[in-house]
Amino acid sequence: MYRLDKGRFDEFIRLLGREYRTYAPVRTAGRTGFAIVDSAGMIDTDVLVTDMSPKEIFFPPSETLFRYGRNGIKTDEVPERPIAVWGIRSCDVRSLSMLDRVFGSAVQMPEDDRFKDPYWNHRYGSSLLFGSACIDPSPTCFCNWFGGGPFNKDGMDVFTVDAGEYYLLEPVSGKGQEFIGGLACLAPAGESELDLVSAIAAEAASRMPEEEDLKEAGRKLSDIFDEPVWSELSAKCVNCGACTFCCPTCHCFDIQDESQGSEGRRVRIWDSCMFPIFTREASGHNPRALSKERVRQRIMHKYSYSLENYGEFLCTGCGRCVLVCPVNLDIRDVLRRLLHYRAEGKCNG
Amino acid sequence: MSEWQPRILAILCNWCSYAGADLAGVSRIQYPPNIRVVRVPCSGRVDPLFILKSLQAGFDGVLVSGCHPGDCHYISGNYVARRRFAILKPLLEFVGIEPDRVQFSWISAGEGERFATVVTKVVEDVRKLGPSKRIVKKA
Amino acid sequence: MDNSYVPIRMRVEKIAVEDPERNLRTYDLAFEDEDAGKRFNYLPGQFCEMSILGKGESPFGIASSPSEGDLLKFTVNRAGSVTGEIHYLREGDAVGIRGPLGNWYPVEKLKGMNVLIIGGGFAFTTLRSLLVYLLGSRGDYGDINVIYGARNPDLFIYKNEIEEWRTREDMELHLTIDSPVDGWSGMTGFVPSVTGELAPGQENTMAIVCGPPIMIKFTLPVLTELGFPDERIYTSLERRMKCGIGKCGRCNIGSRYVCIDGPVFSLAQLRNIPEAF
Amino acid sequence: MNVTAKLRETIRELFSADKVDVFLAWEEGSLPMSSTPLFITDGAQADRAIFDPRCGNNLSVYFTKDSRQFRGKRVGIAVKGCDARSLVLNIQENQVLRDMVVIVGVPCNGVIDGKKIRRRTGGKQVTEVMENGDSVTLKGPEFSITLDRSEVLSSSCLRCVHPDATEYDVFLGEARAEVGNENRRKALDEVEALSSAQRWERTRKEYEKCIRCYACRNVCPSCYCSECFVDQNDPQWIGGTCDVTDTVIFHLIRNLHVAGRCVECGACARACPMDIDLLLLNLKTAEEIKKRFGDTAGIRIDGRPVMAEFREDEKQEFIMG
Repeated sequence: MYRLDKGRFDEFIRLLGREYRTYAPVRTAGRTGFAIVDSAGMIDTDVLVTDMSPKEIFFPPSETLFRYGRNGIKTDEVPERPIAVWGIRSCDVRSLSMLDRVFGSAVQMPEDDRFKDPYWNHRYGSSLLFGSACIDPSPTCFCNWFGGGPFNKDGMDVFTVDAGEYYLLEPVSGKGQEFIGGLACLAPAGESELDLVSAIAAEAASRMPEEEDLKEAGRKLSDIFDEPVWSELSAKCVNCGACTFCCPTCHCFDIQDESQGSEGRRVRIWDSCMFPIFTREASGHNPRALSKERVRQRIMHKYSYSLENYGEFLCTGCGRCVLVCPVNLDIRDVLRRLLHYRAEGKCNG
Repeated sequence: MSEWQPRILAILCNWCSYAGADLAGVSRIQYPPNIRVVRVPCSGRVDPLFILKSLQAGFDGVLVSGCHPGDCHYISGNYVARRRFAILKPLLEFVGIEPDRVQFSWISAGEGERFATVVTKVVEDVRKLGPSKRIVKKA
Repeated sequence: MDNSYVPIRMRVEKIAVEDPERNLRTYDLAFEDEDAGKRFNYLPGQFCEMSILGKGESPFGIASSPSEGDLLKFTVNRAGSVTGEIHYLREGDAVGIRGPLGNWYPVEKLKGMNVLIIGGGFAFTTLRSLLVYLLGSRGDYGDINVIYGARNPDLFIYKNEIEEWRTREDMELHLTIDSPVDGWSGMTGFVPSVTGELAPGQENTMAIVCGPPIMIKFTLPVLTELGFPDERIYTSLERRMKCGIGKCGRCNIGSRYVCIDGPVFSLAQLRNIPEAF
Repeated sequence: MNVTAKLRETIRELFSADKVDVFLAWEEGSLPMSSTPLFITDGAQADRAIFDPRCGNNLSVYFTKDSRQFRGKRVGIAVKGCDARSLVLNIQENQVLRDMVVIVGVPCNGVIDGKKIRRRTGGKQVTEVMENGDSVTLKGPEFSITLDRSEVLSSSCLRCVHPDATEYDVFLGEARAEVGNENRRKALDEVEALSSAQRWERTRKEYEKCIRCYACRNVCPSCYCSECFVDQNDPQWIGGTCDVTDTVIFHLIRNLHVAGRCVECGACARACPMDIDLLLLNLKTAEEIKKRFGDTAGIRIDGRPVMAEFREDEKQEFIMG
């Protein structure tokens, strides 16, 4: 553990900026999201769950796959400096690890280069993540359902705790150790500082909600695939994409061409399984034409299919979708309802 | 480099304004060569989307012209269009698109002279504004 | 690192119009870059994303067989904006493809077995690939039976080849159309019922089915009734696709992605997927 | 009896008299100061219904969305002033049959925008919200803030001129007619004082935030095209990226599509996860329509919506002379 006095935080951020494009939570007009910072003053150090998730750093809402024109096809230059992120929460770090399961390669064929997404890999592969402990979890936090927690360090390079007057930094990966190892603005942490961290951690843990038993979730959900409960649950959903766009693990996308004359670019843009045209074929046939089918797809994808394909849930319990849903279709309630569906005795089996 | 010339898209109705443009042509009435014409069946066919899309694609101005009130080939197309334009214009002004970039007129099949005057006026208005920058999409 | 989103440049070598309404056209494409062609190794059943820069991409099953040479064959039905644009292509034009994508028909397992190929309409593309592939090393397989249905005689694709297949002695071809038409000498009736009537034996036989969803849906139970075990029935499915490499999220049926886990599935696999039919 | 109690009573009566198959109301939501739509199919569930300033959702949206789940059913619906106007518009546009709905008006003094609360607390944990006349107190484990009610009300409510239903079968109280509201002019004046270049700068900054999630469109009861123009791909009218020219065009055209049909319920702005001030354009268009054509969306139940009508002698000073 190292201690970084807040008086030297700006120096630290500037040092980081020499080697990395540094992203951190920034507040603009009341909204928070991750943006490139070059000084500590730009960073919103208080925000817990940013409005926009950090997936936008690694998988932007729209990005150019390549440009085309009379001279053929060209991909954009990859920026030299790798990405560092300061102030990313435990749940969000885990969400990036999950996305890496999708984009990094194909689980079925991990060695096959064809399934490695170059755009994701060049950003995420060389990134340095400074995760922040959550001192003050919010009532919409439920990361503990998925094996996370306010002090979970999975996927981080350096774990950081805001201890009031200073930050405590703990290297988690070799890459993290390498970066902070020799920094002059850091000092080794002492006993009292470590005790403080334990106290903060205990307090944060006490704020977490009761855990939901998700051990059998994948199977339970598959079992009720054809039950009417999906229609009941989806009745109030208006099929907007707010939940999927704010979700740190939703990654569905569309590919479109944008031309001006003979020049143009092929772009990848966020898409959503909530939209009917997402799956509609040119013939007009749509395998997920009904709202019920789309809501079911979102839930099954996150809590059942992902288990089969990646061995983990595609949800970290960050609570963003709970906050943004315009009809308050709270995913925690949805899950509880579904997982206890059989227990309620509404269907036989 | 030669002096900047405004590029104007003229969306003309088939029955009056397009014929008016035609008359200006066959009568050899001079008007600035800055317009590109798109012919539509009726000014009522003009979706504000066409106008915004033209500006986005880099046209410096858009002129929409139809039959005079009462003369619409489809009886009321231009009346409906008029309501649409009546709210489009203040809305564009409100969001900061220079009002002179989007103009409307009524030109009949017999008004070749008037067509030339209108085009000249639009080109001059847009020339004063300079190249369009605000809603133009960059590649 | 390879970039699977960037298409390979191809040249349209030959275009064949397949139907009188000119909605179905078959394109033979040649690799512009010889190396790219050498690296492109595929088997019957796989597909490609065909790319028209400025319009977008659409997935098409590969209709040629790797045993035929270097050209890739695709049959395109005009349906949406990309396919509409493909229909404007002329011989000599450039087009992009990404692939080969997806899995393939179980050609290894077919060795030494009888093969029953059942197809419908313009979905016969990858079945053509398979048939040509099998005929290319005919000695490796047992009896080859083909049932091919179309709405009317005009809508069969690869008509020249059909003539040739008809006259071959080392395979059986049964053509059927939905309802009687003057001058039609083949069978009449929908593919599922024709399959039932012909009642091909299931012994040591693998059934490969590809066609419109409704045809597949009704043919599979017929095969089951004829005694085909689920492990010896294969079918190829279709979904809207974009990336083709299991990322973009739209082509899944249950937990399986049609683009990487499919498009070819055995009925045994499909039985475990809730929304397969 | 408070409004919630009256609402529950009314719902029970409607079911016991067999007047409705389903009743649309609100119930307690899962977050502090939130509510969620409630579809009641049995009078016994009436006690779940609530009405208070949390009840922002415009329930008329459920008549027009693609599932059309209530087609053929007799539907009772609780409506605020704006929601009632949406319903009137839907009836005017033949999306809803008047005979098939029982409209229950509730007296509305404005609804609270949860996002405004979150902005004021910096996203901190709010466990309790208390209303006291014109002030609202937000409490969390380590803080308590008291705000003027106007600071947390939905922007649409601050500019509202029709707080109560104009068309109803039952009204739970005394329905007020149109009220004056100078906030409308003020909001427009603020922009109109700017130069053209400043206005564009403002527009650009606002619409750069758009992430194209279409929450605004999907919560809008007036947006019910079976295929939205942004989703058309042959031709594709506008690009799908977050390029600001595309997002501005999307919002301008959406605004024009709902011109004379937008009841300014504020659902779009409350739903926007990026906090874009979507209502300002709608306000501008509504005022322009009122000024020119003397009409307000969702007030007339007969005839056609204002933008499908015309008068021959309309003012046309914007047409070149």
